Amino acid sequence: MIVRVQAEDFDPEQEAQALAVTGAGARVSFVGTVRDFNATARVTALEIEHYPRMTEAELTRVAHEAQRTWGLLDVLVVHRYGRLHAGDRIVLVVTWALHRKAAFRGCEEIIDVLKTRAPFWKKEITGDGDIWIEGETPQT
Amino acid sequence: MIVRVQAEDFDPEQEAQALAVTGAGARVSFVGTVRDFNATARVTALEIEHYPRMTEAELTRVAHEAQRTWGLLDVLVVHRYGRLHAGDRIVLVVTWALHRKAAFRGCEEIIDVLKTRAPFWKKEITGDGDIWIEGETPQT
Amino acid sequence: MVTVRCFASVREALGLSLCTYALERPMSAEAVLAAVAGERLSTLPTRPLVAINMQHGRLESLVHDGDELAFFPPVSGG
Amino acid sequence: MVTVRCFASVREALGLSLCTYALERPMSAEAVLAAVAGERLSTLPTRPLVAINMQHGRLESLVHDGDELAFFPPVSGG
Repeated sequence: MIVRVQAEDFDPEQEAQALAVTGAGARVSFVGTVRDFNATARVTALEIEHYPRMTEAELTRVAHEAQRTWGLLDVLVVHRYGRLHAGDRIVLVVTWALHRKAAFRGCEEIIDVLKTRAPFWKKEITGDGDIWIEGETPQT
Repeated sequence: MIVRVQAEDFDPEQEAQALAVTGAGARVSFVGTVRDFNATARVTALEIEHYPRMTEAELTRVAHEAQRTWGLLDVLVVHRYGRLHAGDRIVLVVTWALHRKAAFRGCEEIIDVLKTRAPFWKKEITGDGDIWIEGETPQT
Repeated sequence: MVTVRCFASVREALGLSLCTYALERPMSAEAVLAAVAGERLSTLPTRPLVAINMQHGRLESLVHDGDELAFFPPVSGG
Repeated sequence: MVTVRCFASVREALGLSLCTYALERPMSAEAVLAAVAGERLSTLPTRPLVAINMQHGRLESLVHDGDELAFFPPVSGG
Protein backbone atom coordinates (compact mmCIF):
# COMPACT_ATOMS: atom_id res chain seq x y z
CA MET A 1 0.00 0.00 0.00
CA ILE A 2 1.18 3.49 -0.85
CA VAL A 3 -0.36 6.63 0.64
CA ARG A 4 1.32 9.91 -0.20
CA VAL A 5 0.59 13.61 0.11
CA GLN A 6 2.66 15.90 -2.06
CA ALA A 7 2.76 19.25 -3.83
CA GLU A 8 4.14 17.77 -7.07
CA ASP A 9 2.09 16.39 -9.93
CA PHE A 10 2.02 12.63 -10.48
CA ASP A 11 1.79 10.23 -13.42
CA PRO A 12 -1.11 7.84 -12.71
CA GLU A 13 0.39 4.91 -14.61
CA GLN A 14 3.90 5.24 -13.17
CA GLU A 15 2.46 5.41 -9.67
CA ALA A 16 0.39 2.28 -10.25
CA GLN A 17 3.30 0.39 -11.83
CA ALA A 18 5.50 1.19 -8.83
CA LEU A 19 3.38 -1.11 -6.66
CA ALA A 20 3.99 -4.05 -9.02
CA VAL A 21 0.83 -5.88 -7.92
CA THR A 22 0.54 -9.42 -9.29
CA GLY A 23 -2.41 -11.78 -9.44
CA ALA A 24 -5.07 -9.08 -9.75
CA GLY A 25 -7.74 -9.54 -12.41
CA ALA A 26 -8.99 -5.97 -12.06
CA ARG A 27 -7.53 -2.55 -11.45
CA VAL A 28 -9.66 0.55 -11.05
CA SER A 29 -8.17 4.05 -11.01
CA PHE A 30 -9.79 7.32 -10.11
CA VAL A 31 -8.15 10.62 -11.07
CA GLY A 32 -9.73 13.81 -9.76
CA THR A 33 -8.83 17.01 -11.59
CA VAL A 34 -9.55 20.71 -11.11
CA ARG A 35 -12.62 21.53 -13.17
CA ASP A 36 -12.78 24.64 -15.30
CA PHE A 37 -13.46 27.62 -13.08
CA ASN A 38 -16.63 29.63 -13.40
CA ALA A 39 -15.49 32.43 -15.69
CA THR A 40 -17.70 35.05 -14.05
CA ALA A 41 -16.15 34.48 -10.62
CA ARG A 42 -12.68 35.43 -11.89
CA VAL A 43 -11.17 32.41 -10.19
CA THR A 44 -7.56 32.03 -11.23
CA ALA A 45 -6.41 29.12 -9.08
CA LEU A 46 -7.21 26.68 -6.33
CA GLU A 47 -5.18 26.51 -3.12
CA ILE A 48 -5.29 23.27 -1.15
CA GLU A 49 -4.32 23.43 2.52
CA HIS A 50 -3.84 20.28 4.54
CA TYR A 51 -2.93 19.03 8.00
CA PRO A 52 0.48 17.39 7.56
CA ARG A 53 0.80 13.92 9.11
CA MET A 54 -2.93 13.71 9.89
CA THR A 55 -3.68 13.60 6.13
CA GLU A 56 -1.38 10.59 5.71
CA ALA A 57 -2.75 8.94 8.86
CA GLU A 58 -6.37 9.46 7.84
CA LEU A 59 -5.83 8.37 4.22
CA THR A 60 -4.11 5.24 5.51
CA ARG A 61 -7.07 4.48 7.78
CA VAL A 62 -9.49 4.99 4.89
CA ALA A 63 -7.42 2.78 2.59
CA HIS A 64 -7.12 -0.01 5.19
CA GLU A 65 -10.86 0.04 5.86
CA ALA A 66 -11.65 -0.33 2.17
CA GLN A 67 -9.00 -3.01 1.76
CA ARG A 68 -10.58 -5.04 4.55
CA THR A 69 -14.16 -4.47 3.42
CA TRP A 70 -13.59 -5.33 -0.23
CA GLY A 71 -10.68 -7.75 0.02
CA LEU A 72 -8.48 -5.51 -2.10
CA LEU A 73 -5.09 -6.89 -3.09
CA ASP A 74 -3.52 -3.45 -2.89
CA VAL A 75 -4.32 0.26 -2.69
CA LEU A 76 -2.59 3.44 -3.84
CA VAL A 77 -3.62 6.95 -2.81
CA VAL A 78 -1.80 10.14 -3.85
CA HIS A 79 -3.23 13.56 -2.95
CA ARG A 80 -1.76 16.94 -3.82
CA TYR A 81 -1.77 20.18 -1.88
CA GLY A 82 -0.72 23.73 -2.72
CA ARG A 83 -1.68 25.88 -5.69
CA LEU A 84 -3.46 24.16 -8.59
CA HIS A 85 -5.00 25.34 -11.84
CA ALA A 86 -7.82 24.20 -14.12
CA GLY A 87 -7.10 20.73 -15.49
CA ASP A 88 -4.46 19.89 -12.86
CA ARG A 89 -4.65 16.49 -11.21
CA ILE A 90 -5.59 16.62 -7.52
CA VAL A 91 -5.98 13.04 -6.37
CA LEU A 92 -5.32 9.48 -7.53
CA VAL A 93 -6.88 6.36 -6.03
CA VAL A 94 -6.02 2.93 -7.47
CA THR A 95 -7.40 -0.39 -6.24
CA TRP A 96 -6.44 -3.94 -7.24
CA ALA A 97 -8.69 -6.94 -6.72
CA LEU A 98 -9.29 -10.41 -8.09
CA HIS A 99 -12.62 -9.31 -9.54
CA ARG A 100 -13.94 -6.05 -10.88
CA LYS A 101 -16.81 -5.46 -8.45
CA ALA A 102 -14.47 -5.31 -5.47
CA ALA A 103 -12.03 -3.03 -7.30
CA PHE A 104 -14.84 -0.62 -8.32
CA ARG A 105 -16.55 -0.58 -4.90
CA GLY A 106 -13.26 -0.21 -3.04
CA CYS A 107 -12.02 2.64 -5.24
CA GLU A 108 -15.29 4.54 -5.00
CA GLU A 109 -15.51 4.05 -1.24
CA ILE A 110 -12.00 5.41 -0.74
CA ILE A 111 -12.63 8.60 -2.70
CA ASP A 112 -16.07 9.06 -1.06
CA VAL A 113 -14.72 8.64 2.47
CA LEU A 114 -11.58 10.66 1.71
CA LYS A 115 -13.81 13.61 0.81
CA THR A 116 -15.49 13.56 4.22
CA ARG A 117 -12.54 12.65 6.44
CA ALA A 118 -9.13 13.58 5.00
CA PRO A 119 -8.08 16.99 6.35
CA PHE A 120 -7.77 18.99 3.13
CA TRP A 121 -9.39 22.36 2.49
CA LYS A 122 -9.81 24.10 -0.86
CA LYS A 123 -9.80 27.84 -1.43
CA GLU A 124 -10.60 29.59 -4.70
CA ILE A 125 -8.17 32.36 -5.51
CA THR A 126 -9.83 35.28 -7.30
CA GLY A 127 -8.91 38.83 -8.19
CA ASP A 128 -11.41 40.04 -5.56
CA GLY A 129 -10.25 37.90 -2.65
CA ASP A 130 -10.21 34.25 -1.75
CA ILE A 131 -13.20 32.01 -1.08
CA TRP A 132 -13.10 28.82 0.98
CA ILE A 133 -14.98 25.98 -0.66
CA GLU A 134 -17.57 24.58 1.68
CA GLY A 135 -16.65 21.08 2.78
CA GLU A 136 -18.32 17.97 4.06
CA THR A 137 -18.66 17.13 7.74
CA PRO A 138 -16.71 14.00 8.69
CA GLN A 139 -18.43 11.23 10.61
CA THR A 140 -16.49 10.70 13.82
CA MET B 1 -14.58 8.54 -28.28
CA ILE B 2 -12.07 5.85 -29.10
CA VAL B 3 -13.01 2.17 -29.46
CA ARG B 4 -10.27 -0.17 -30.61
CA VAL B 5 -9.68 -3.91 -30.86
CA GLN B 6 -6.07 -4.99 -31.24
CA ALA B 7 -3.60 -7.80 -30.64
CA GLU B 8 -0.94 -5.45 -29.24
CA ASP B 9 -0.56 -4.43 -25.61
CA PHE B 10 -1.50 -0.87 -24.61
CA ASP B 11 -0.32 1.72 -22.10
CA PRO B 12 -3.39 2.84 -20.11
CA GLU B 13 -2.12 6.35 -19.45
CA GLN B 14 -0.93 7.02 -23.01
CA GLU B 15 -4.27 5.84 -24.35
CA ALA B 16 -6.16 8.13 -22.00
CA GLN B 17 -3.91 11.11 -22.74
CA ALA B 18 -4.50 10.67 -26.47
CA LEU B 19 -8.11 11.74 -26.06
CA ALA B 20 -7.04 15.04 -24.43
CA VAL B 21 -10.36 15.50 -22.63
CA THR B 22 -10.75 18.89 -20.95
CA GLY B 23 -13.22 20.10 -18.35
CA ALA B 24 -13.67 16.74 -16.63
CA GLY B 25 -13.51 16.66 -12.85
CA ALA B 26 -13.30 12.88 -12.72
CA ARG B 27 -11.70 10.12 -14.73
CA VAL B 28 -12.22 6.44 -13.92
CA SER B 29 -10.15 3.69 -15.56
CA PHE B 30 -10.67 -0.03 -15.50
CA VAL B 31 -7.86 -2.38 -16.55
CA GLY B 32 -8.68 -6.08 -16.76
CA THR B 33 -5.72 -8.47 -16.69
CA VAL B 34 -5.23 -12.21 -17.08
CA ARG B 35 -5.31 -13.71 -13.59
CA ASP B 36 -2.80 -16.32 -12.53
CA PHE B 37 -3.81 -19.65 -13.99
CA ASN B 38 -4.81 -22.56 -11.81
CA ALA B 39 -1.49 -24.40 -11.51
CA THR B 40 -3.10 -27.86 -11.41
CA ALA B 41 -4.83 -27.31 -14.75
CA ARG B 42 -1.51 -26.85 -16.55
CA VAL B 43 -2.87 -23.79 -18.34
CA THR B 44 -0.07 -22.04 -20.19
CA ALA B 45 -1.93 -19.27 -22.00
CA LEU B 46 -5.25 -17.71 -22.90
CA GLU B 47 -6.41 -17.36 -26.50
CA ILE B 48 -9.00 -14.68 -27.24
CA GLU B 49 -11.00 -15.07 -30.46
CA HIS B 50 -13.27 -12.30 -31.68
CA TYR B 51 -15.65 -11.37 -34.49
CA PRO B 52 -13.84 -8.61 -36.39
CA ARG B 53 -15.96 -5.53 -37.13
CA MET B 54 -18.83 -6.72 -34.92
CA THR B 55 -16.61 -6.28 -31.85
CA GLU B 56 -15.94 -2.65 -32.74
CA ALA B 57 -19.60 -2.07 -33.63
CA GLU B 58 -20.84 -3.63 -30.40
CA LEU B 59 -18.28 -1.87 -28.20
CA THR B 60 -19.25 1.43 -29.82
CA ARG B 61 -22.94 0.76 -29.10
CA VAL B 62 -22.13 -0.09 -25.48
CA ALA B 63 -19.97 3.03 -25.08
CA HIS B 64 -22.62 5.30 -26.62
CA GLU B 65 -25.33 3.89 -24.38
CA ALA B 66 -23.26 4.53 -21.26
CA GLN B 67 -22.29 7.99 -22.49
CA ARG B 68 -25.96 8.89 -22.92
CA THR B 69 -27.08 7.32 -19.65
CA TRP B 70 -24.40 8.90 -17.47
CA GLY B 71 -23.65 12.10 -19.36
CA LEU B 72 -20.04 11.08 -19.87
CA LEU B 73 -17.77 13.68 -21.46
CA ASP B 74 -15.79 10.98 -23.25
CA VAL B 75 -15.15 7.24 -23.36
CA LEU B 76 -12.19 5.05 -24.34
CA VAL B 77 -12.36 1.28 -24.84
CA VAL B 78 -9.43 -0.89 -25.92
CA HIS B 79 -9.77 -4.69 -26.02
CA ARG B 80 -7.11 -7.19 -27.03
CA TYR B 81 -7.41 -10.50 -28.81
CA GLY B 82 -4.96 -13.30 -29.56
CA ARG B 83 -2.67 -15.17 -27.20
CA LEU B 84 -2.23 -13.74 -23.70
CA HIS B 85 -0.40 -14.85 -20.58
CA ALA B 86 -0.83 -14.39 -16.82
CA GLY B 87 -0.59 -10.72 -15.89
CA ASP B 88 -1.20 -9.46 -19.43
CA ARG B 89 -3.66 -6.62 -19.89
CA ILE B 90 -6.86 -7.64 -21.72
CA VAL B 91 -9.14 -4.61 -21.65
CA LEU B 92 -9.11 -0.91 -20.81
CA VAL B 93 -12.20 1.23 -20.21
CA VAL B 94 -11.81 4.91 -19.34
CA THR B 95 -14.65 7.34 -18.66
CA TRP B 96 -14.56 11.10 -18.12
CA ALA B 97 -17.32 13.05 -16.39
CA LEU B 98 -17.87 16.28 -14.51
CA HIS B 99 -18.45 14.35 -11.29
CA ARG B 100 -17.15 11.09 -9.93
CA LYS B 101 -20.44 9.18 -9.58
CA ALA B 102 -21.13 9.37 -13.31
CA ALA B 103 -17.57 8.37 -14.18
CA PHE B 104 -17.69 5.34 -11.85
CA ARG B 105 -21.17 4.20 -12.91
CA GLY B 106 -20.43 4.68 -16.60
CA CYS B 107 -17.13 2.80 -16.46
CA GLU B 108 -18.61 -0.11 -14.55
CA GLU B 109 -21.62 -0.31 -16.84
CA ILE B 110 -19.42 -0.45 -19.94
CA ILE B 111 -17.30 -3.33 -18.64
CA ASP B 112 -20.39 -5.18 -17.33
CA VAL B 113 -22.27 -4.87 -20.62
CA LEU B 114 -19.14 -5.57 -22.69
CA LYS B 115 -18.83 -8.91 -20.92
CA THR B 116 -22.32 -9.99 -22.00
CA ARG B 117 -22.46 -8.47 -25.49
CA ALA B 118 -19.07 -7.96 -27.13
CA PRO B 119 -18.24 -10.99 -29.33
CA PHE B 120 -15.05 -12.23 -27.68
CA TRP B 121 -14.41 -15.82 -26.60
CA LYS B 122 -11.64 -17.06 -24.31
CA LYS B 123 -9.95 -20.41 -24.50
CA GLU B 124 -7.48 -21.83 -21.99
CA ILE B 125 -4.48 -23.44 -23.64
CA THR B 126 -3.20 -26.44 -21.69
CA GLY B 127 -0.79 -29.27 -22.29
CA ASP B 128 -3.76 -31.67 -22.46
CA GLY B 129 -5.92 -29.73 -24.92
CA ASP B 130 -7.78 -26.48 -24.99
CA ILE B 131 -10.83 -25.52 -22.93
CA TRP B 132 -13.35 -22.85 -23.90
CA ILE B 133 -14.24 -20.59 -20.98
CA GLU B 134 -17.97 -20.54 -20.49
CA GLY B 135 -19.40 -17.15 -21.35
CA GLU B 136 -22.39 -15.03 -20.54
CA THR B 137 -25.53 -14.93 -22.66
CA PRO B 138 -26.13 -11.52 -24.23
CA GLN B 139 -29.50 -9.83 -23.85
CA THR B 140 -30.84 -9.17 -27.35
CA MET C 1 -27.02 -15.35 -50.84
CA VAL C 2 -26.20 -14.95 -47.17
CA THR C 3 -22.81 -15.07 -45.51
CA VAL C 4 -22.49 -17.42 -42.53
CA ARG C 5 -19.71 -17.23 -39.96
CA CYS C 6 -19.13 -19.45 -36.95
CA PHE C 7 -17.00 -18.64 -33.95
CA ALA C 8 -15.31 -20.34 -30.99
CA SER C 9 -16.80 -23.69 -29.89
CA VAL C 10 -19.52 -23.51 -32.57
CA ARG C 11 -16.87 -23.08 -35.27
CA GLU C 12 -14.91 -26.03 -33.89
CA ALA C 13 -17.93 -28.31 -33.46
CA LEU C 14 -19.23 -27.65 -36.97
CA GLY C 15 -15.80 -27.47 -38.56
CA LEU C 16 -17.09 -24.35 -40.27
CA SER C 17 -15.63 -20.88 -40.14
CA LEU C 18 -17.08 -19.04 -43.14
CA CYS C 19 -19.43 -20.03 -45.95
CA THR C 20 -22.19 -18.62 -48.10
CA TYR C 21 -25.66 -20.00 -48.55
CA ALA C 22 -28.08 -19.34 -51.41
CA LEU C 23 -31.49 -18.43 -49.96
CA GLU C 24 -34.32 -19.89 -52.07
CA ARG C 25 -37.06 -18.58 -49.80
CA PRO C 26 -37.28 -16.58 -46.58
CA MET C 27 -35.83 -18.69 -43.75
CA SER C 28 -35.10 -18.34 -40.08
CA ALA C 29 -31.52 -17.98 -38.97
CA GLU C 30 -31.85 -21.38 -37.35
CA ALA C 31 -32.92 -22.98 -40.64
CA VAL C 32 -29.89 -21.50 -42.40
CA LEU C 33 -27.68 -22.94 -39.67
CA ALA C 34 -29.28 -26.38 -40.09
CA ALA C 35 -28.74 -26.21 -43.83
CA VAL C 36 -25.05 -25.27 -43.68
CA ALA C 37 -24.20 -27.50 -40.69
CA GLY C 38 -25.82 -30.66 -41.99
CA GLU C 39 -25.48 -33.70 -39.76
CA ARG C 40 -22.83 -32.02 -37.61
CA LEU C 41 -25.56 -29.80 -36.14
CA SER C 42 -26.22 -32.55 -33.60
CA THR C 43 -22.70 -32.09 -32.20
CA LEU C 44 -23.66 -28.69 -30.75
CA PRO C 45 -24.45 -29.16 -27.06
CA THR C 46 -26.90 -26.23 -27.02
CA ARG C 47 -28.53 -23.85 -29.47
CA PRO C 48 -25.96 -21.21 -30.38
CA LEU C 49 -26.45 -17.46 -30.26
CA VAL C 50 -26.83 -15.53 -33.48
CA ALA C 51 -25.86 -12.13 -34.80
CA ILE C 52 -27.54 -10.75 -37.89
CA ASN C 53 -25.59 -8.04 -39.67
CA MET C 54 -23.34 -7.75 -36.64
CA GLN C 55 -26.12 -7.16 -34.15
CA HIS C 56 -27.31 -9.70 -31.63
CA GLY C 57 -30.48 -11.34 -32.91
CA ARG C 58 -32.76 -14.34 -32.48
CA LEU C 59 -32.57 -17.74 -34.10
CA GLU C 60 -36.23 -17.35 -35.08
CA SER C 61 -35.61 -14.13 -37.04
CA LEU C 62 -36.10 -14.32 -40.80
CA VAL C 63 -33.00 -13.58 -42.78
CA HIS C 64 -32.83 -11.81 -46.12
CA ASP C 65 -30.63 -11.91 -49.14
CA GLY C 66 -27.33 -10.15 -48.45
CA ASP C 67 -27.49 -10.63 -44.67
CA GLU C 68 -24.43 -11.71 -42.70
CA LEU C 69 -25.19 -14.33 -40.08
CA ALA C 70 -22.89 -15.40 -37.29
CA PHE C 71 -23.33 -18.28 -34.85
CA PHE C 72 -21.41 -18.52 -31.60
CA PRO C 73 -21.56 -19.54 -27.93
CA PRO C 74 -22.13 -17.05 -25.10
CA VAL C 75 -19.41 -14.41 -25.15
CA SER C 76 -16.58 -14.31 -22.59
CA GLY C 77 -14.60 -11.14 -23.20
CA GLY C 78 -13.41 -8.47 -20.79
CA MET D 1 0.71 21.32 27.86
CA VAL D 2 -1.32 20.68 24.72
CA THR D 3 -0.52 21.71 21.17
CA VAL D 4 -3.28 23.55 19.30
CA ARG D 5 -3.41 23.91 15.54
CA CYS D 6 -5.98 25.69 13.44
CA PHE D 7 -6.59 25.22 9.73
CA ALA D 8 -8.29 26.92 6.81
CA SER D 9 -11.12 29.35 7.65
CA VAL D 10 -10.77 28.66 11.38
CA ARG D 11 -7.09 29.59 11.23
CA GLU D 12 -7.90 32.77 9.33
CA ALA D 13 -10.81 33.79 11.58
CA LEU D 14 -8.83 33.29 14.77
CA GLY D 15 -5.54 34.54 13.36
CA LEU D 16 -4.04 31.45 14.94
CA SER D 17 -2.07 28.70 13.26
CA LEU D 18 -0.15 26.97 16.05
CA CYS D 19 0.14 27.52 19.80
CA THR D 20 0.52 25.59 23.03
CA TYR D 21 -1.71 25.76 26.05
CA ALA D 22 -0.88 24.74 29.62
CA LEU D 23 -3.65 22.52 30.96
CA GLU D 24 -4.31 23.20 34.65
CA ARG D 25 -7.17 20.72 34.90
CA PRO D 26 -8.95 18.27 32.55
CA MET D 27 -10.85 20.31 29.97
CA SER D 28 -12.94 19.69 26.91
CA ALA D 29 -11.47 20.40 23.50
CA GLU D 30 -13.99 23.20 23.18
CA ALA D 31 -12.82 24.83 26.41
CA VAL D 32 -9.23 24.77 25.18
CA LEU D 33 -10.35 26.44 21.97
CA ALA D 34 -12.18 29.15 23.94
CA ALA D 35 -9.10 29.74 26.05
CA VAL D 36 -6.67 30.11 23.15
CA ALA D 37 -9.09 32.00 20.84
CA GLY D 38 -10.17 34.61 23.40
CA GLU D 39 -12.64 37.17 22.11
CA ARG D 40 -12.02 36.17 18.48
CA LEU D 41 -13.97 32.97 19.15
CA SER D 42 -17.14 34.90 18.32
CA THR D 43 -15.88 35.47 14.77
CA LEU D 44 -16.34 31.76 13.96
CA PRO D 45 -19.64 31.37 12.13
CA THR D 46 -20.15 27.81 13.42
CA ARG D 47 -18.53 25.41 15.88
CA PRO D 48 -15.44 24.00 14.21
CA LEU D 49 -14.55 20.33 13.90
CA VAL D 50 -11.78 18.91 16.05
CA ALA D 51 -9.08 16.29 15.70
CA ILE D 52 -7.40 14.92 18.80
CA ASN D 53 -4.01 13.34 18.17
CA MET D 54 -4.75 13.38 14.45
CA GLN D 55 -8.02 11.50 14.70
CA HIS D 56 -11.42 13.07 14.25
CA GLY D 57 -12.95 13.69 17.68
CA ARG D 58 -15.66 15.62 19.49
CA LEU D 59 -15.53 19.09 20.97
CA GLU D 60 -16.90 17.62 24.20
CA SER D 61 -14.01 15.15 24.57
CA LEU D 62 -11.66 15.72 27.49
CA VAL D 63 -8.09 16.42 26.48
CA HIS D 64 -4.99 15.33 28.32
CA ASP D 65 -1.52 16.65 28.79
CA GLY D 66 0.56 16.02 25.67
CA ASP D 67 -2.42 15.87 23.31
CA GLU D 68 -2.38 17.60 19.95
CA LEU D 69 -5.63 19.37 19.12
CA ALA D 70 -6.62 20.73 15.74
CA PHE D 71 -9.64 22.86 14.86
CA PHE D 72 -10.91 23.26 11.33
CA PRO D 73 -14.00 23.58 9.14
CA PRO D 74 -15.55 20.64 7.25
CA VAL D 75 -12.97 19.14 4.91
CA SER D 76 -13.09 19.63 1.14
CA GLY D 77 -10.36 17.45 -0.38
CA GLY D 78 -10.49 15.01 -3.25
